[in-house]
Amino acid sequence: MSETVLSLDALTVRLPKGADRPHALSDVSLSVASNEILCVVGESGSGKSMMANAIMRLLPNEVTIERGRMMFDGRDLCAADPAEMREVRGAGIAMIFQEPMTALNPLRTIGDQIGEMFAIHTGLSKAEINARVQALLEDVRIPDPKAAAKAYPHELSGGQRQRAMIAMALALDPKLLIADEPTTALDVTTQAQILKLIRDLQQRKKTAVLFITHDFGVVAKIADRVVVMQHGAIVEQGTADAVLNDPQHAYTRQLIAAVPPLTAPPPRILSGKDILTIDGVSKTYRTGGFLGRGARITEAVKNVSLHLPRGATLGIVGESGSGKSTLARCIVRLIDPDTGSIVLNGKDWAKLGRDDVRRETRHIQMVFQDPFASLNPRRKAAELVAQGPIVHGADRATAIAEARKLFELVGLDPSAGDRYPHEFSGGQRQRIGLARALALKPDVLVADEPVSALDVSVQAQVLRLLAELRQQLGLSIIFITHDLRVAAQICDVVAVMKDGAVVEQGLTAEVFGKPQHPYTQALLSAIPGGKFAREHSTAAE
Amino acid sequence: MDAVKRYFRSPAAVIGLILLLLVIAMAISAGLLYPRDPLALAGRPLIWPFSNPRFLLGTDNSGRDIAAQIFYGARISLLIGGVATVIAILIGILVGAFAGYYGGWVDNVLMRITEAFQTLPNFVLLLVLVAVFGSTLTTVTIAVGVVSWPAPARLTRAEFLSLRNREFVQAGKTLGMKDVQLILGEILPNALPPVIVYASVVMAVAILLESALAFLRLSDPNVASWGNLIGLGRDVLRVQWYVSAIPGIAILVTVLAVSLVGQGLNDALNPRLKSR
Amino acid sequence: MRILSLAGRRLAASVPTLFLILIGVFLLLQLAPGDTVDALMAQMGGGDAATAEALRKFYGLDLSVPAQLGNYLWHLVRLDLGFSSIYGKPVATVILERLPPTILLMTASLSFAFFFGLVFGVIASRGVNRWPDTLISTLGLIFYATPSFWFGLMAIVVFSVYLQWLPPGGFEDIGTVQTGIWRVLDIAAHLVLPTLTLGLIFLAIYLRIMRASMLEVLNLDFVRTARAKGLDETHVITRHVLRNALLPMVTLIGLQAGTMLGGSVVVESVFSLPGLGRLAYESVVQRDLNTLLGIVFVSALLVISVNFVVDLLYARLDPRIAAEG
Amino acid sequence: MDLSRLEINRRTALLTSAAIAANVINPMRAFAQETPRKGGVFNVHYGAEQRQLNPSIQASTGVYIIGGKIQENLVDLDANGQPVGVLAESWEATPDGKTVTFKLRKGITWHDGKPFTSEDVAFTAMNMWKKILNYGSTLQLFLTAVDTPDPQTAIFRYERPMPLNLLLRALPDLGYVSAKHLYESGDIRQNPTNLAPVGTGPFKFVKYERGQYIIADRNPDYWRPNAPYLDRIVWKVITDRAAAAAQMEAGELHYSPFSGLTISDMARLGKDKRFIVSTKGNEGNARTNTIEFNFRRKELADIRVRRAIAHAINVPFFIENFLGDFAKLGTGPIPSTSTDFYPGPNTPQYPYDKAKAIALLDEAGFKASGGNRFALKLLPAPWGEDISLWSTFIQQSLGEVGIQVDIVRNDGGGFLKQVYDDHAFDLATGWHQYRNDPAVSTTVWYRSGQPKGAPWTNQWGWEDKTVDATIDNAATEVDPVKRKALYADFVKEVNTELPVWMPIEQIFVTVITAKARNHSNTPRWGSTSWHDLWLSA
Repeated sequence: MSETVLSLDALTVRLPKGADRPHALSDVSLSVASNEILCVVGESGSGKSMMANAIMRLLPNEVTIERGRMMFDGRDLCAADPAEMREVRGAGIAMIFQEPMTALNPLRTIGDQIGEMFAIHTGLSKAEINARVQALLEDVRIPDPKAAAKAYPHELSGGQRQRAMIAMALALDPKLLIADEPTTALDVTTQAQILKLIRDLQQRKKTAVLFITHDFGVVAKIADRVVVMQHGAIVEQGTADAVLNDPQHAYTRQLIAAVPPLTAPPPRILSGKDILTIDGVSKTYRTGGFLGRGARITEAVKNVSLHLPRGATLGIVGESGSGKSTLARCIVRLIDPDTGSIVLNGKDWAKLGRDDVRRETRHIQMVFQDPFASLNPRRKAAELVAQGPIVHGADRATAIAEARKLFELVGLDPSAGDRYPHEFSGGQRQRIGLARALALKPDVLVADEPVSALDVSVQAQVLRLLAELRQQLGLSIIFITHDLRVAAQICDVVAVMKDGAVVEQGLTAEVFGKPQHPYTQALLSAIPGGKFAREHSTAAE
Repeated sequence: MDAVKRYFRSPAAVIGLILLLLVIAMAISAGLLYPRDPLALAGRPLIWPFSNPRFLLGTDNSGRDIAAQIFYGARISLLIGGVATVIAILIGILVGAFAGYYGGWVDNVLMRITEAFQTLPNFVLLLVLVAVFGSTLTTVTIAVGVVSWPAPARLTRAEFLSLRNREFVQAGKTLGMKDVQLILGEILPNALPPVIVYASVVMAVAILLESALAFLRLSDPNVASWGNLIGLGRDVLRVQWYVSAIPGIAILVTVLAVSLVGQGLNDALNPRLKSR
Repeated sequence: MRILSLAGRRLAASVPTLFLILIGVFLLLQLAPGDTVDALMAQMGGGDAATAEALRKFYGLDLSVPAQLGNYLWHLVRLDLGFSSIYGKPVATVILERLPPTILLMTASLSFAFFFGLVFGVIASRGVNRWPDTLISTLGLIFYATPSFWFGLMAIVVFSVYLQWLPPGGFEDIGTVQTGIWRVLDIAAHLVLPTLTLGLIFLAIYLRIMRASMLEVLNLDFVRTARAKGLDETHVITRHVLRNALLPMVTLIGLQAGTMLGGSVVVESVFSLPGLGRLAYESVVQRDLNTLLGIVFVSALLVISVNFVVDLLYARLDPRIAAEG
Repeated sequence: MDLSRLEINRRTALLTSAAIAANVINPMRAFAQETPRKGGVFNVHYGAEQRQLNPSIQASTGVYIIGGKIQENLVDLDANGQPVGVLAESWEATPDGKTVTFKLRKGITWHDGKPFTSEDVAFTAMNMWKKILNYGSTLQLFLTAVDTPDPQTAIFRYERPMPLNLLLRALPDLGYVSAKHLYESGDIRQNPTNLAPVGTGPFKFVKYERGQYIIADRNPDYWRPNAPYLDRIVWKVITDRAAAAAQMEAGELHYSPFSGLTISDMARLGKDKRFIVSTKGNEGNARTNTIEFNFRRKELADIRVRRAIAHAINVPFFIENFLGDFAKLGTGPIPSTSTDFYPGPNTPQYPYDKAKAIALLDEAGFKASGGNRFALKLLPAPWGEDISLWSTFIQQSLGEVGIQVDIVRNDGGGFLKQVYDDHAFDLATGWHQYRNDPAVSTTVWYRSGQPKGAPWTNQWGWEDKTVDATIDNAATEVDPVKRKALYADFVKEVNTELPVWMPIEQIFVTVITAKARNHSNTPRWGSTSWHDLWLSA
């Protein structure tokens, strides 16, 4: 039967002065048993990652454990000296991280880095270590383990690298595995495979897993027990079913409600006329190569044809590398498409010269993904919004006044116009981005993953704002996202892209209800907590 | 501004600032404390420092007051260092901005020229420029400036390359801004901080280059520069070593101050964008 | 091999740079007042116009500038660097004679600066903001700020005259003919002070770059992974951090080669070393255009080959480079 | 700041000339008749590398210091400055001065074993002295032929009379003989022997490492019996004067010629009993510091301005405080060390008189508006520590009387081009080398009609018929007494007109180890063959 592997008792961690709150963790008590996955869920800044680092005693030196005990294997890790901790790390408790791209040393081979675990903690010979590494790589089902061992991190995909990290973590059969948002950075299909892999290995090796995530879908898929955290404290704890279906604490309820359900709201009536038609657009990249030889050709967009009804929202979904962003940038002519036509209000955008594009660009505006990078840090908020009209000849005073009005429209305090971007939260910045796009009163708005960098609750508010504005201003929107749930909420029509081509398109309810193309089906089934999302949606209606 | 608070938190930066202000004060007060021309004959040559009340730091082998030359020398070094740095930074930004923003053959051509300047040992080029255009104060300053622009050019180009594809620049494009507006309005303000901080390194190098030129007796003789004094002191080095030692220390202190201030600025000012 | 083709391409790209430099310097020096014959006259202590005229014709200075440039490049393509008017010998032989001291001085200073820069950089980064860090950083800044000729002169006064430990100058002890190991030791003794003087400024630069690069790498994710594997701090540094931190240091070597050669002009004249640096100074003063262009050509080759080696080293260190590009 | 208020103290801290004087007077302390020690290596400081080493085609101390030990001249000077035969045993001239016959010494061989004959003398005279050798070409202008009736006799035929004492005074510097069989074919200037000289002298050339050193070893079959004493001479190339002084003290250098070290180092080593520092042995190489006026500037064309400038500079103070005992007050182009031609001090002089200078300038009509009357560009020659000190002193002194002086620095080539070719100067200052006879390299500073671009000649845009006449007559006057009188008139005339002012007279200073014997025993010892030089243990 399962016995407690790790128990935290009133763990409190103090932050250095000047941080936004005194304690990273206050009075956290929980326990993880063997052969069990405990999910710790909460928004960014809730202290969940800090807890993982506290357990491994890898906190940055200005952050200190104030009080509390961390009992593991009969020992209190708070009191353990560095030598003792080094034995625990890797052998007793293992850890995998969120960014597979940077979590491995770029200059050493995968086999070498996994082998290092054995070299540290065991006296095995070189040959034995290589054999164990091969076995581990097969365990985590990496394609062609022999080549993978000799490969460098940059030669593997994100998913393969995460598998290598898991192999490394489980090398010495640790009692406890801490997974700090291991799948957040992965595509939804790869994410599904990794979650399944962790589940199988955990059951086979009876390890205790402390799984940290912000995505309730993932919680629904693999959690045995759940801990919900807010501002460094545990607000609710219990079995997965209890917490998900009968949440006690208001914050938990609010979090679950913010998760957009998979089923689409009732379809809106769409006008017959198209405001924008895309016909046969394609774009190929030639990278590297010397004097024409040996260049690598990637066809980012292959012969895409779509149409956007006036006032409607066309969703373009697909995984990273499917070409959706390139298509979006072709539409606003940030990138020049190789072939095809883009007709907006009867004018073919693809054929316009550089100066005409600059004049006509007021009709089609774009909202960007990264709240931090999409606003010039050196300009005040009001100035950012007023930039468009000023460029197109409006005088400065009226443009700034107009900008203040737009602030109200997007739900921001007009007086905030004088502050700099770094003084706003992520959600507020996306609103400024939106205001900037609307300042030129465009006919079409292209939104490239506008909410995927935001917390779930903030995501919901911005989507609601978009829906209101669409109604109020009669906006036609092209909405690019990798998150099918978000697409289901906001899009009237949706097109699914894979490897640069549109594999399926149609009304959202039809495409999500009865997916025709196998890839769309795979996408839908890979969404974690699929049934939870569906059941929950009927409950929350 | 919290950047200012952060600057003063590091002791090294504060020391650097104090030293720099001291040198600037010396430069300003030179006219008041030593009204006479520092190159005029003030007394017997080679009087030891502190041995004669009228000459606190003694006299050099041309009978000129060393203290006066140190004060006036501060003016020259700061002037040469400052102006040469401005020239180097301006050319550097111009070349770096165009190479970084436009890329393609423009980048290739400009980079070949930058590489040519960096492959050619800069001091040899300086010698040629001075031999050709003569060694007056203006030619030496311009020559030092012209020799030190490749480094800031490379830095500006790197900044422009990374900022060019940033989303707020693409947003500017979608708003219909011309290239010039994008370069000057959007990219440059964000590319400047690291280049300005690098200016302290360029200034330090400029002062050292001028003193090396003066040491080889190729600098402007009608001007009381520290380098000239060191060069002059070279002939009496074995006995009156102070003639070279005092200006050497003055250069060391000034360059040290400039570098410390530069480092302090760098730590305090790292731009918001980059630190995320 | 991928790396060779990459570095080869870099080499090819530097040929236009080389020609750009040569033509630039050639035209620039035409503007200088006086030519090599005036310099020769100055050195000979006089001479009448007739001899001057004959000399000018002999050195081909009577041709038009484009003609002179034309035949200079034509010779250059056939690797004939022309005739040196100061030394009355082909430029190639003059430079070959002066190359060993400069190469020895540069390699010694570069390795001295790189090694100690690396060691002190690591020590400073380990104890960041504690006394070893502040001490090393301030020392670094002081070395950076010291004018090299001033340090050289003071070193001569202290070490060779006052303490009589080291020879005050020259490349080797003439007069007594030594061979084998004694000659090597003798040259080494002669190079100690010049290497220290030339290497000092570069030591300061490498020190700062290494410290900054170490601090940056220490914050990267894979270092946290290494610690999570149970590695102790020294192993984390030796096995993971050091190699990554070395990358910017290696690129710096390529950039420094040019400035180091420039620095050697001053150091060689203070320590009277018969190297390329001083030859460059003399050829500018003597208006010996062929020798100066020969030096520029050779130093450019030197810098380009150093960069070529740096590229190979960098590609070996960082597998990502060998793959794409 | 008025100079007189300065507390002038005779014995400046810099130079305790008492100690130096002792050395100057009797460098050769009376030794018991020591027997010369054979062997040993003599290390020489070689400051400025020359482009070639053959003294037959280049007359400069930089070549004599090396070539003078390997090749020999026809005639040299003995201890008291009188001509003595070297390759020539005896000589006689016809009364009309148009023919001079030299009887050559027998049994002398070149270093490569070939015999030395009159053919060598004839070839060198006609192809080197007459065509290439600087100053030689003017000296031998009227040489028509050199007959060689037998291997031991060389007869010089001149179109115009050649005063014997002028020729004999010039030959020590301009009379070095090269081997005909080595220079016959090809261009003399490009002959490789110029960098590996072959001569008849006491030392044979061994090796030349460019930028490092030159080595010459003892010539076993030298014609003087059991000479030379030294085994080897090594010339070390050291351009930095402070480094050279350091090597002297470290014992790695025995001799630094021709004021090779800095003034302060020479003074310091003078007080060190291991060294002898004196001007003895350099009387043949006297030189004067100059101020050259460019008459193309209207201010300087006015004699009153030139005189005012002369009066404004306190030369005695400058010599006393900056040059010390290595220099003395000059009285004109012919230095006092030239016993045969020195006209004595009573020629027009310009002592320091600031008031008179100001008066002269006012009289000349250049009023001092706001402190400056007018500005002048001063171009100093780039060699010589004394020149840079002197140019700074000129700048400071003229500044006191309202003439602003800007120093324009050039390197060697640049200086010669700007001053002697482009005439782009107002004042210039450098060295005038006096070579035993005014006709050799002194009168050209005043004789008009010099070709444009010829350095150290009259490029001042000034001409004076009477001075020209005096110069020409003196150059061809056979009678030594009359010749000396003519040169006395020459000095009076130029000192009144003052196209060039030569206020300071200097002799080169020798710094040599006290262990050296038979050194500095002739007026141009640095350039001689050192056949009798030896080192005590």
